[in-house]
Amino acid sequence: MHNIKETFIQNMGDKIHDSIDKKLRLYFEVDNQNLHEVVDYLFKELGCRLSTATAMEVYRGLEVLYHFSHDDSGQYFCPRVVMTNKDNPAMPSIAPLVKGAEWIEREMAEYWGITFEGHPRPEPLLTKEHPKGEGLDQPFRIRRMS
Amino acid sequence: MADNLYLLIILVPFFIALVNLILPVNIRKILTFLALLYGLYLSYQLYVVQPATENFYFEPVFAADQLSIFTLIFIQILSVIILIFSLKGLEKQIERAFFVLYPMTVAFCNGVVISENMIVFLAFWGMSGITLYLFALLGRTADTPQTAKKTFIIVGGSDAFLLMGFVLMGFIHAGNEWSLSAIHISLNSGWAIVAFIFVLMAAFAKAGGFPMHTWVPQFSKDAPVESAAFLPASLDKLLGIYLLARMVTTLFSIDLLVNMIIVTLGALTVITAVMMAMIQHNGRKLLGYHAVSQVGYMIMGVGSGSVLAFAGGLFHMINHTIYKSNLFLTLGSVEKKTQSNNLDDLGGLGRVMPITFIMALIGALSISGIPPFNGFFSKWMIYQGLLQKTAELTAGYQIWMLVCLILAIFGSALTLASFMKFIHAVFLGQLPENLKTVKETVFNHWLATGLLSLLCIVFGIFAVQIPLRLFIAPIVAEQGWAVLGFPGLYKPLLIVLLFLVIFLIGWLVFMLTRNIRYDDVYLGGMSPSEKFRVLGTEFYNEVRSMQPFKALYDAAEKRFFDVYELGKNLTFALSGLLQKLHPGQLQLYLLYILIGTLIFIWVI
Amino acid sequence: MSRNVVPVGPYHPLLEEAEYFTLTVDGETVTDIDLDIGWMHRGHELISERKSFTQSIYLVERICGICSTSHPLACVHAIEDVDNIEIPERAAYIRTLIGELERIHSHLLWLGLAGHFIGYDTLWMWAWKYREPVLQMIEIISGNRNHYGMMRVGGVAKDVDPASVPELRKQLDTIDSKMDMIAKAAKDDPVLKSRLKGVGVLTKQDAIDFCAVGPTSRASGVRGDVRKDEPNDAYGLVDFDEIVTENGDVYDKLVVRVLETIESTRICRQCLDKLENINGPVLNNVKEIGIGEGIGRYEAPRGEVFHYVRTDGTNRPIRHKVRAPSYVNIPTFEASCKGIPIADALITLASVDPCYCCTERSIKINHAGGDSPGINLLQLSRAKTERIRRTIHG
Amino acid sequence: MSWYNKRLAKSIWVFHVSASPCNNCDIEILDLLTPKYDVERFGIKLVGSVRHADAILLSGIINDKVSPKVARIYQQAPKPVYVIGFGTCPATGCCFKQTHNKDYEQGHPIPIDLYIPGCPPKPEAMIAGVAKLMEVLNA
Amino acid sequence: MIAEYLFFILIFPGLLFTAVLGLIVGWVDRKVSARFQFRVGPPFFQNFNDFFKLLGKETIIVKDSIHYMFITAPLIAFGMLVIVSVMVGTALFYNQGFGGDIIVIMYLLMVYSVMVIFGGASSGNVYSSIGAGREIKLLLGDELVFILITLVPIIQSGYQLQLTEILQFQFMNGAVIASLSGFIAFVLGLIAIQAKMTLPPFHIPEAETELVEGPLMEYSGGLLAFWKLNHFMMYVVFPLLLILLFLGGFHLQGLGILWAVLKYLLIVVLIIIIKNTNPRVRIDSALNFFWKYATPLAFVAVILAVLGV
Repeated sequence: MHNIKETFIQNMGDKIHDSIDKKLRLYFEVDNQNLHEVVDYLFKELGCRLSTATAMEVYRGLEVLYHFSHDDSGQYFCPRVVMTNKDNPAMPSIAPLVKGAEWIEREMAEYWGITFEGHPRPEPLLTKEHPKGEGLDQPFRIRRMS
Repeated sequence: MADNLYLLIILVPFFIALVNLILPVNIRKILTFLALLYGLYLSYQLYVVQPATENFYFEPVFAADQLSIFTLIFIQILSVIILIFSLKGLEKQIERAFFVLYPMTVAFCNGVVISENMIVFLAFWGMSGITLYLFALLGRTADTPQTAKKTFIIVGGSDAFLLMGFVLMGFIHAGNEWSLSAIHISLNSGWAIVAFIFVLMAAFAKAGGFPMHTWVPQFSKDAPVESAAFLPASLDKLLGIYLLARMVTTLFSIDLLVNMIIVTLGALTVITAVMMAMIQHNGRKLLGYHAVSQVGYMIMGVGSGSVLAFAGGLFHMINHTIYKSNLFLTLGSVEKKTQSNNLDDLGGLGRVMPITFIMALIGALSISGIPPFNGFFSKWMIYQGLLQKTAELTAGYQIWMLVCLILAIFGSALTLASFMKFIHAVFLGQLPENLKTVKETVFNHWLATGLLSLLCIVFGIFAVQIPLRLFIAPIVAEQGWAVLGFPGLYKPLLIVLLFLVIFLIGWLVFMLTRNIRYDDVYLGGMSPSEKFRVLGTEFYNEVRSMQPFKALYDAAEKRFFDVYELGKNLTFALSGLLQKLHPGQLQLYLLYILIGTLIFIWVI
Repeated sequence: MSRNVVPVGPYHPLLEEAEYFTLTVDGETVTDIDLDIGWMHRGHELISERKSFTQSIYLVERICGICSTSHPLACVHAIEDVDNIEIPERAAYIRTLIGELERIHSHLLWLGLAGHFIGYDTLWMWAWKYREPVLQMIEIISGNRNHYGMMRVGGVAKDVDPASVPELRKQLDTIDSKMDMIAKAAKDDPVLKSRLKGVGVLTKQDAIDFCAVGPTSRASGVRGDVRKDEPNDAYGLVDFDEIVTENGDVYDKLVVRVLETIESTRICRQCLDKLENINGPVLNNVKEIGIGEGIGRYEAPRGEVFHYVRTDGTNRPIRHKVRAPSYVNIPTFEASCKGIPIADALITLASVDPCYCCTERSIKINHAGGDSPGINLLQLSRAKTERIRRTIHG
Repeated sequence: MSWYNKRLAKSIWVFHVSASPCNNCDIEILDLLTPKYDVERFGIKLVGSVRHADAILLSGIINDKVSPKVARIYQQAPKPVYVIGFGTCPATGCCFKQTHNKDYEQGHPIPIDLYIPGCPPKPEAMIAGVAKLMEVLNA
Repeated sequence: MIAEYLFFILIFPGLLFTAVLGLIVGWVDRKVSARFQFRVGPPFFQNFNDFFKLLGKETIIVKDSIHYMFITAPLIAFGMLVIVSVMVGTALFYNQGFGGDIIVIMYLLMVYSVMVIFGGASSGNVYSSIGAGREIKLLLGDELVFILITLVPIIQSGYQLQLTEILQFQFMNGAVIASLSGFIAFVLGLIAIQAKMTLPPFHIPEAETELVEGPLMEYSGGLLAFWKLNHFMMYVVFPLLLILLFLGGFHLQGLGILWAVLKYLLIVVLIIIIKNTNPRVRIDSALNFFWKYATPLAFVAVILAVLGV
């Protein structure tokens, strides 16, 4: 079980930083240029499955957190990408590598205004025919209900 | 006057055709129309007067029995109605030639029908083939030359066979006469059979029977639509079946086996052509294949040897000319309005062209044999006749005949299916955006189709009272066969009236409780859009892709079953062989001469 | 050819929920499929950030009425994962029992609906008739037919009355015997088999590429069951098999579900045995949730439910990400629906047991500011983020 | 019309519209048709096309994306048609009141004739609700 | 004469008889199906209520449809079915008929499918168009079998094309079903009828969960009422036709009445059993089934009939 984690760190240790190691979970940060390599290693070499990705707003900017599950060991690998440019956030898309990332990236692009460079199908997912407006540059405007 | 009827009916249209060569187009139209009306009058005169045989130099040349007069009358009726359609809407480039060829064709066809002498018959037969070729050349599509050539080779080639057949018949026949009515040959010698086959080939090629049918769909696709309605759909059918009817009644005396073979060929015609029709995407080609398929019923009826079926076959012949020209003409109207005869591009036209739609519907229901239209009555007669015939046979023949019968009945279900596709693809379904502005067709178009539709209904409902009593019963009586007898009678009028009662009750209930609102199509909440549609042409993809049909269709699409293509390939192969034998070496030719001489000597 | 489009939805009897597919067809053969989702979107993730942890468990229960244990379970797993909170053993068995009962009812529900979708209403009625005892069992345990409200951080809300265990066992027996019959009827019916065999095949490679989960991927021969991989609750303590088949067609999905149902009854039986023997509390008192992030997952009937929670030490999550199994299973239509007739495509659409209510729950954030009245949520969020950052990094 | 209304009361064909619910009411609605509750006893039948419907069973909060479609469906139903709101969602919004995807000030896109509250309402409650509708029709 | 015909067409065995019996048998169908599914099922007058309710409802006509076609299609189909039921009924109950009526019936029954197609496709709805396409494909499938199985009694009775003659033959020589060929034909006839009535497993054109009722999707109010009535009337027409062709008709005295009811119920119940134990097949498998299995078998029956077995 730990082997997986250790193998990963051995191979990819220089590409990642700020890692947090919990029981069965490994959160770490990846730079844009290394993302594809790390994802490729996780998906192809280790046979991990992309569970999902989470976007959120942090102090430094926008953060996208991918969750890769290594099913045989129950280990989770969570690469984190932080975009500091909040006005025009952009990062490389992993959808060309992992087909399953297509929808979640579309969704994040739609709601958070993140540009995923190289996404095969950059169009809104949930707001396609929404009467109140859609489109990548014009994220859906919300009204706060009290 | 009466003595000249024969000559008049040929010469008037022929003369008009010649005059038309130099006249302006509008006068051509008027003259042709008048000539054909006069021809109609003349044929009526013939029907009434029944003149004696016309002799030249002691040889009978023209004669008219009931069969001829019957065919003659329908040649005139059909050509008048199709002419009404052609008066307006014909393409400018072909108008001049069209009104020359049109009366000429009528003249030749009339000539064929009333010829008594074999040579004269052959001459007219051949000339009507040439006008067919010329009509084919009038087409505006890219394939026109190809089609015209193919038509000419098949029809003209069959003329050659007809010639050979007639010569053989002349030899076999004891006397040295060339009169058609005098000849009666029994099929007991090899040469008689050969002659029979040759003449049969000519009849089949003209009418479009299997396996000589392949020119019909192509002609229908490429030639002007009026000529498609005029020739392969009507006049050529009349001529071909006329010849076939002559063959089985007077020219030959045939036995059961030949009957069975003809019926089998008929059933094959029905089923193969309709299977091909089902998968067509081109409206005219679809109709063309049906023009072939329906011939099968006539062949079955006329060739079966049963009186009822014979009468049914003849009746089906005129019915077919009526509804098939109707269908061709309605498609022509659509084509002239939408500039397309590709079923994929059409749809929903019933909304904008209601009259054309109703006419096409009547034609489609007639051809599919839906009561009370005329197509049903003749098919019903054929089936009944065949079943009567079957009852007289031995078990083996019974099964053979039943297979043919089943194929025929199923063929009519397939016909219905492919016409559902046709109607759906052209008139029902979703109207494409670019056809929203299409208007109803011009007056003379729907007058012509309307007349034909009216005939469909009248011949269906009053089948016994009008066509059977006036035309077909005399023909049957003339052959000396028993009077046309039905085991019982289907009464179309009664059924229609009863149906109307029920329909009116339903209508009344609906109208009394009605509470109508108009709304858009319901698509699960989505708004209707042009892209939400399916094509009628794709209905039969499942059938198309199902084994063993897939293999057959693939082969048919490679023209594997086409006599013309087969013949072409054979000819090319032979000439290729001959070319190889001619390398241009003198020594080789010397060798040939030597071998030839040796064989010659040995034979002697 | 591309303009021949058949729309499916938003309101179509195939889908109980509003969804919209456009099938591009050639004749009756589907050549392309386009999915448009979002009709069921209610914004759970956003609402959840304004609820306390206990409230948000009730909220996620209402993500989906069929998986109304899976989402709460995954949610409490996620919250427990933040601080490694342990739960009492009896609570673990109760959680597992409810989870498995839900699996039985969900699979029977699918089986019935699948029957309905292929016009086999008798199968529908039979499957749903035998689903009723399951709902009754759940009602005995929790007091509700659906939306049980049983999950809590640190245990379960309500103990199972020991007096009701025999009754539960009796109901389970009826289910068991009927399940065998249904399994036989559904698996061996020749017409059903010929209708479903080889239809809508999802190849193993496609299943891996699309990251499919649950019965959808297991029917394609991809192993993966959260109950085995990360045995939370009592799953490490009970004995059951993971069902994997090879073909990936609709029939195999049916087989996987039917066999899983039988496995589930086995687990339920073991849980009931333990519940008779083990006593003790069912809820650890959890005072507060620390700072950090947690991943919780649970094998819902449709596959892995994934919840991600980030906390800042208050009683609310600052980010609560939910990923339902249908969210990754639905895109597989693009692989499995092409080149088959419409009739097959529609049953394939139903074969992953899609749950759109689950799928469309995510958050919407006004990124560019804009005209929102009141306090700008973005600013609020940034302020909050800053607060966390200060706490984490001092 | 009252004679027709009496017929209508005995034969209510329902069309199910799920407008962003949590799926639970929908499943319970289907449950009504199954052996335990069997509403065919009252002549209630589920139909696939809204053109055949006499009653629209509406569940969910009717979010902004789906609401024009729901309005469209209502228009396309032949009148008289009754709308029955199933569950708490169409009545009060349940726990989704705070959602951003629904403009509560605009109200529902279609008039709802009958509410059956509960999350989800028990099948018995649903039957009782429909019986109320029948009473009104029979009156 | 006219009064007699009017009686035939309006009361018995025409409109009134067929409609009322059809609605009642429709109830039997729903009730028995419900019993199959452990349900209670609808009350006796359910189908009558449905029919009259639909008459009272609004009729929505699609704006872009071909209105006259859309409105007349169900009414024409209604008229055709009544005519067929009169033809079958007069032969069965009054021993009246005309030569070749069996062919007329065969073609008139095709009209029903044609009207379903026209009615559906004239609305311009995409589902209806697909449904129409399926309807015609299904017709292709079952028609061949139907022709073949009707040939069996025709052949057995010595090539009689008249229903009354076939009945007469059966009075003399026993029912057609008693022979091997007759039995095969009867079984296949049941299946073909299932397809002709578009009942499960052949409710492919109207596949509710795929095509939203297919051709009938756009119909509402009074017109839908007529479609529903048509559907139930087929529950009368087809079983009676089968009884006439294979089961030797009715002897309506004494115990014969009981037998008549039993024969009728037998066929109806067989239809309902087939209906309730099968999922809907795909259109290509339906065609496959009819063309590759049912047709050769039916043909065997025809050959056996010719050989007198």
